[in-house]
Amino acid sequence: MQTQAQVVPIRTPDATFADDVLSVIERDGSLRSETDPKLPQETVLRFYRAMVRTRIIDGQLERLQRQGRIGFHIGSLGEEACILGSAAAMRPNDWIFPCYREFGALLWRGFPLQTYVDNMYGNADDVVKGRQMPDHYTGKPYRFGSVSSPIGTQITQAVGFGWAARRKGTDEVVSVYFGEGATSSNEFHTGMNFAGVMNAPVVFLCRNNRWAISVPSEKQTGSATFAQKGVAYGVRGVRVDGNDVLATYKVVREAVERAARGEGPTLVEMLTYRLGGHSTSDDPRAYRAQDEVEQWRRTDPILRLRTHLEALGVWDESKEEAYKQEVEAELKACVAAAEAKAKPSLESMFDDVFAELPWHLKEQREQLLGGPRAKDHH
Amino acid sequence: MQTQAQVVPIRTPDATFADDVLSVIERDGSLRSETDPKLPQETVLRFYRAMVRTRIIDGQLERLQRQGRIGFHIGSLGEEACILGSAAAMRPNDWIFPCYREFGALLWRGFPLQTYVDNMYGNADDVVKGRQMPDHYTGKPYRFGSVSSPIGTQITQAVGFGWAARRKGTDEVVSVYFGEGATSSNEFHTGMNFAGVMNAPVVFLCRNNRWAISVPSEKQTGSATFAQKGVAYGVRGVRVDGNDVLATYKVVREAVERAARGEGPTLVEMLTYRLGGHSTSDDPRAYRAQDEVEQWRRTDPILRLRTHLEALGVWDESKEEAYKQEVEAELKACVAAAEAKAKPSLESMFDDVFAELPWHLKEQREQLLGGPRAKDHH
Amino acid sequence: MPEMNLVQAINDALRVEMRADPDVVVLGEDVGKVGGVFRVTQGLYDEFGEDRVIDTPLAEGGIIGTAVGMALYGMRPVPEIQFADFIFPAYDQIVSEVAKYRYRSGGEYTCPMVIRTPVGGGIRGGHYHSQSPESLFIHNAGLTVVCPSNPYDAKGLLISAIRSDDPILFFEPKRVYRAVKMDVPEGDYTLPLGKAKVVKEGNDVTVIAWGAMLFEALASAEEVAAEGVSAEVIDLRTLWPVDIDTIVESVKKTGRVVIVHEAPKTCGFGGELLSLVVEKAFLHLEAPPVRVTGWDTPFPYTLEMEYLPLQHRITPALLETARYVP
Amino acid sequence: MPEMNLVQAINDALRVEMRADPDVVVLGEDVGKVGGVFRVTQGLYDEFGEDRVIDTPLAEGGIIGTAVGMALYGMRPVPEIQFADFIFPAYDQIVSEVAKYRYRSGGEYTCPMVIRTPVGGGIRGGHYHSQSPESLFIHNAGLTVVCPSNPYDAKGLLISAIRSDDPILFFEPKRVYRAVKMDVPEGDYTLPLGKAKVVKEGNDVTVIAWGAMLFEALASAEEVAAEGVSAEVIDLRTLWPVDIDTIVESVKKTGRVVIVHEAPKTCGFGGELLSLVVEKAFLHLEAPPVRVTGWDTPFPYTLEMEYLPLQHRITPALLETARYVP
Ligand SMILES: Cc1ncc(C[n+]2csc(CCOP(=O)(O)OP(=O)(O)O)c2C)c(N)n1
Ligand SMILES: Cc1ncc(C[n+]2csc(CCOP(=O)(O)OP(=O)(O)O)c2C)c(N)n1
Ligand SMILES: [Mg+2]
Ligand SMILES: [Mg+2]
Repeated sequence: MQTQAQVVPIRTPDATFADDVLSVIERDGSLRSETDPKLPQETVLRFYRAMVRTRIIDGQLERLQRQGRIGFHIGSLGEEACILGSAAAMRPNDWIFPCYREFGALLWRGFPLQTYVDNMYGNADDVVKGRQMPDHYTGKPYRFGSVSSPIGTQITQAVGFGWAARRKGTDEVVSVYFGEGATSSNEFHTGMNFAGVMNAPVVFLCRNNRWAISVPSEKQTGSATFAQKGVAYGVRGVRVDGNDVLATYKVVREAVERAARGEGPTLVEMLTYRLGGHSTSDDPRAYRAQDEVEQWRRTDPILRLRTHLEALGVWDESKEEAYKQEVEAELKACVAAAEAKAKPSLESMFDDVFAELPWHLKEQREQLLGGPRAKDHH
Repeated sequence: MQTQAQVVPIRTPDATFADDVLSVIERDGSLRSETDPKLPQETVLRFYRAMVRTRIIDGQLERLQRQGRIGFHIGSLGEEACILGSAAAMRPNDWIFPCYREFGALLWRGFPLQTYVDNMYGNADDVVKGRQMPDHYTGKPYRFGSVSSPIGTQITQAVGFGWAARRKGTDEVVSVYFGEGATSSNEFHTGMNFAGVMNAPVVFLCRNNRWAISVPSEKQTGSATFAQKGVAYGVRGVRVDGNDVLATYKVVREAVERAARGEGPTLVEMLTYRLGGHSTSDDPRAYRAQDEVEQWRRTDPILRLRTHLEALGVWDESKEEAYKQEVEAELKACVAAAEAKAKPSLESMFDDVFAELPWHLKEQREQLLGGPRAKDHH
Repeated sequence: MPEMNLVQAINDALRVEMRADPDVVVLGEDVGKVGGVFRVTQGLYDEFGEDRVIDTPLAEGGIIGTAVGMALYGMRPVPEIQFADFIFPAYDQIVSEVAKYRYRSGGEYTCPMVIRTPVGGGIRGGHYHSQSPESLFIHNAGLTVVCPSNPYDAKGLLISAIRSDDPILFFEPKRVYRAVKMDVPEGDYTLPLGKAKVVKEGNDVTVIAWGAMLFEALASAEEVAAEGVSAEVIDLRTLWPVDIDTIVESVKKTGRVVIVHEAPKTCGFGGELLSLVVEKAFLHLEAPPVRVTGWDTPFPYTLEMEYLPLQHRITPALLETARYVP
Repeated sequence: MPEMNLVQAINDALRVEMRADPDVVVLGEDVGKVGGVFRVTQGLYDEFGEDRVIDTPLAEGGIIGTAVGMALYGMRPVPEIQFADFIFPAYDQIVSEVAKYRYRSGGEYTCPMVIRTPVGGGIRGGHYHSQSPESLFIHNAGLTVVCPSNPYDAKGLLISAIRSDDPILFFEPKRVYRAVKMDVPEGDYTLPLGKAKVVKEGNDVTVIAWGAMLFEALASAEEVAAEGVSAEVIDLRTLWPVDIDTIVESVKKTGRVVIVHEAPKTCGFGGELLSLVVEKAFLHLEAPPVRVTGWDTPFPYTLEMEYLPLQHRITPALLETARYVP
């Protein structure tokens, strides 16, 4: 395909982001005062710890998958700033509709780590009763949606949800995550269009991590940026340095406040990079140059924030080490507990298909319970 | 819905179109020399006659439907300029993928009127063998697509078709028609996006006739124009006065030539107005003000071109009358012939489902042929 | 009691529920000022405003997707799809999301909604205004599928459907829209989902039908009565979960069954019904169950009356089945 | 003859046809440099270039819609849908357009394409990486549906499919992808579409299966042989139009039939097969035909082996059916 002429390449990581891409944390750890959201130090430390915790969990889950102890994991290596910064920008009464890479946001919302690990094991305590793959959690009590694999379906749902929240007289705002690949989906188009027409209180959070599995963002669309797609819908579009947690916080917070005031939806393109594989099933060396990855490592969002915190003198290696050990111990305990738990019951297979069990599922349940058991081979 | 704040209203017909909307024919019939495509007079007369012919056929088919002689018609009253101008801009080796309102383009391509009328009757000579509703024709020998009811599906198809044409080494261009309502469809999004990435030689012809059945264009999208939707895909977007056949010709022709040169797709928003009902099944008085219709009648594309031709002295009332009688006679003969023709054969029901008749359709054909006939009630 | 046709009865059901429950909203293409292309939502826009009777952009996926969001938040959306033939842009939302929401969220989120849409042929609609896609939804676990044949049932079933906590496809036989009038109670009443109705009792053969074909089945039942064959006619009303007891009871009595539907035969709902009958009443069967259905072709225009399984095709099937001797 | 697994055999078929016919192009998500998430298209990008092995944007509707355009122009697109569970955004294009193009255009336009997609469970995929949606396609007139169970069949059938003038859904049982190896001829050979294969002859009961379940059926057939029951195992290979002769012949011999599939029971293809058997061989049936299928729930994760109709469920069904006495 002769795409070269048409496609304006998305900025390469080495070029400084242009002025329209908001950033806060400079390379030396100082903050740009024009854009700094000026958060209390303890809040920034909370962001940092949450990002580190997310990364540690990611690493450990990947290990567990390699060891065959869990079936799958889809992580957020390199995307912690945009995930945590945007989650933190949501007010307590706001809602988050996830894609699949935002367990960090789920935990930020107070979802117990044990419950998350139970989901990785699909055991009897898994909130979704072992019915979906790992990382397909649901968190309604935490005002958090339900992960589904089909790309984009959550986007229109978030729009209807936000519209309903406003109709019910609340000022609740809904944020919805998706990757840059998902902007090609039917649902992105329809969700953006309906949001524009319905003036829905929704913040569209596009994690532009440059890759959709093996497809680079330049092959995803002919538009120069993903934010500009808002133009097609009369929806405000903004770009932010998604490896800068403070910048992400600021931009998303503004979008949330606008939406809450009835000023309509915003599409936020968060520029970041997927440092790891797409999931534990993927080996990115098959399709991308290690060079590119190395370049992006230099903009690692955790290192960047740590530079800032160390410059302030509120963080150091010994704190880092202590915190890591704390998280690892916590996780280890959760994993041990999760592994000791039973599988979901056979009966549970037939629950929740309908509100009440219809005749045919009663029959099938009896057949299953009365019949022989499968050898548990995989 | 509090849509007011968000939706930038699309220009009202009374405001002069802004500079970015190309037009040629002035109200007094003179041509703006900066934009005039400077076509031979005979060509412009051909445009005019084709537009008048289209309108006469529309009127007569509507009458036949009212009389119960045909089942349905979907017409182009008021949209003749944008349909004929854009069709005329296609070169002989180019292809046209229709929506459902472009029989004028079909006839322009040389499709016999008799065959078109046979399609209205779904008789044995109907090119689609009486299988689809009236106005769902196909015209492959005329490099014309196949009408389908589901909104938008032709758009992605045109992109793949154009891409294939280029891959085969031709410079053929594909134009694809759809209404402004169809810009909300999945297929518009995907078609535009794929065209942008594939650099496909496609001209997207959006007839913005202000209405999608009863839904006004302001409720269709939050964007200020439909042309600007190109921005989301890196696809060039242009607006043209679609009630000006010369302007439409010029803009579409340019887009065709660009595409043929490998310079990529264009989205053309053709500003027009659906003067009649959506189809013979629709009564627009139930949802729109007669005022609005009257305002638009003043910009009638046929009157506008006639003013120009009369100013030049190449057309007058007697020519008009003679031409009308010619077309009416031609049509009358076609209708009489179509009404005299047989229905498609019973056997034909099972043809063309597969390339060859499989066992189950052989069986079903025997059942039908060997069984009793339906009373022909409707 | 006022007389109503199917359009009026459905309109009335919507009005009753919208008055009773502010969380009920209608959304779809052209449902607002004009009241839908079949006028089923006529007057609702005037009474309830554009916030509860929402003209959407032209995108079925968006209609259902936003309705899902509304339902998750606790509302009771009643989306309209203009023709069942145009439901497919929303198919992913319906089968991947709507059907699975309760299950995949472990019961945390539910997705109650009633997707209303006209189905069926016989109105000169050709390929894309005539189809009956019920089996394509029934196959997906989690969906309830309803198809009333008359105004009284339609109103009672629709009110039940709107109050149900499950997502429901509500198929409206458009050929019946204005063809059948009957007394329909004013105000609020419900009919149970999942219950078929024996519309005509008989002893020799059972006919299972629904929607517009119910009337064809009834006409055939009358026709064969003249030939001494007593047919029992069942109107399924709820297609899934189907009222298996009523079917099995009838087939045990008659030993013979004819299943009628407009959709193409292959992998249509008739195959499921036939299989259920065989599975549950094999030893009672005195003749092979028979399907009288649309042919396995796209829905044709000119020849539609030869495509549909109308009285002229049901009658011989009834006679043959009733008289079948092994 | 080289040994190949299913992935390699399909890859080889694609390569053979792409070398033979420049109009054959492959398109889909991740089919290019990385060769697909299951590596089925591996190496094709390097051999044929990005013009014939096209990484598309993430939009199944666009993959099929553009493939339709290519097919209309005379090319032979072979689109890949990454998992069958993700085919639904393209469902409208497939059922409204692909299936109907030849018919609705009176034969002027044809739409030959082979839509390849992995199906089935048993690989810890949960809801959305495990489904078997065949019946949702078979119901739509105009589609041919193929599902090979082994490398040899897969290659021969895929080459036939690419040369066919009809649109074809080519379902690849992903649980078999790397599990089965066998000798596969190099170069060009075809197997006829629409022909089933009697994989094991038997006299007491017929088992109909395809894809990954074929191996479970075979294992059960062996298991019941030890108990003196002789099962005949049919691998359908082409699901639709189905090889009715092979089925009927077998059932006439055995008088008993068990149908196995992974998809949920209700409105699955099993119901159609059961109905066909009843319609064509009623008087030969000595026992009620039985379906052993996935349950009518979404596809579960942890309990997937209890969901699937594996050997442990097929064996008792075979024994009961073979030993059934009215
Ligand atoms: C409808 C659909 N098609 C394909 C897939 C397979 N798939 C899963 S993730 C993915 C890439 C998504 O990329 P992007 O949206 O950029 O998100 P990221 O993974 O980069 O966060 C694909 C193709 C899917 N889940 N759903
Ligand atoms: C998928 C789908 N949904 C709904 C319809 C019913 N429908 C037919 S035309 C139409 C309006 C189209 O409006 P627009 O795209 O503006 O084209 P126009 O009729 O104005 O030319 C609708 C809703 C359809 N044909 N297909
Ligand atoms: Mg991405
Ligand atoms: Mg319009």
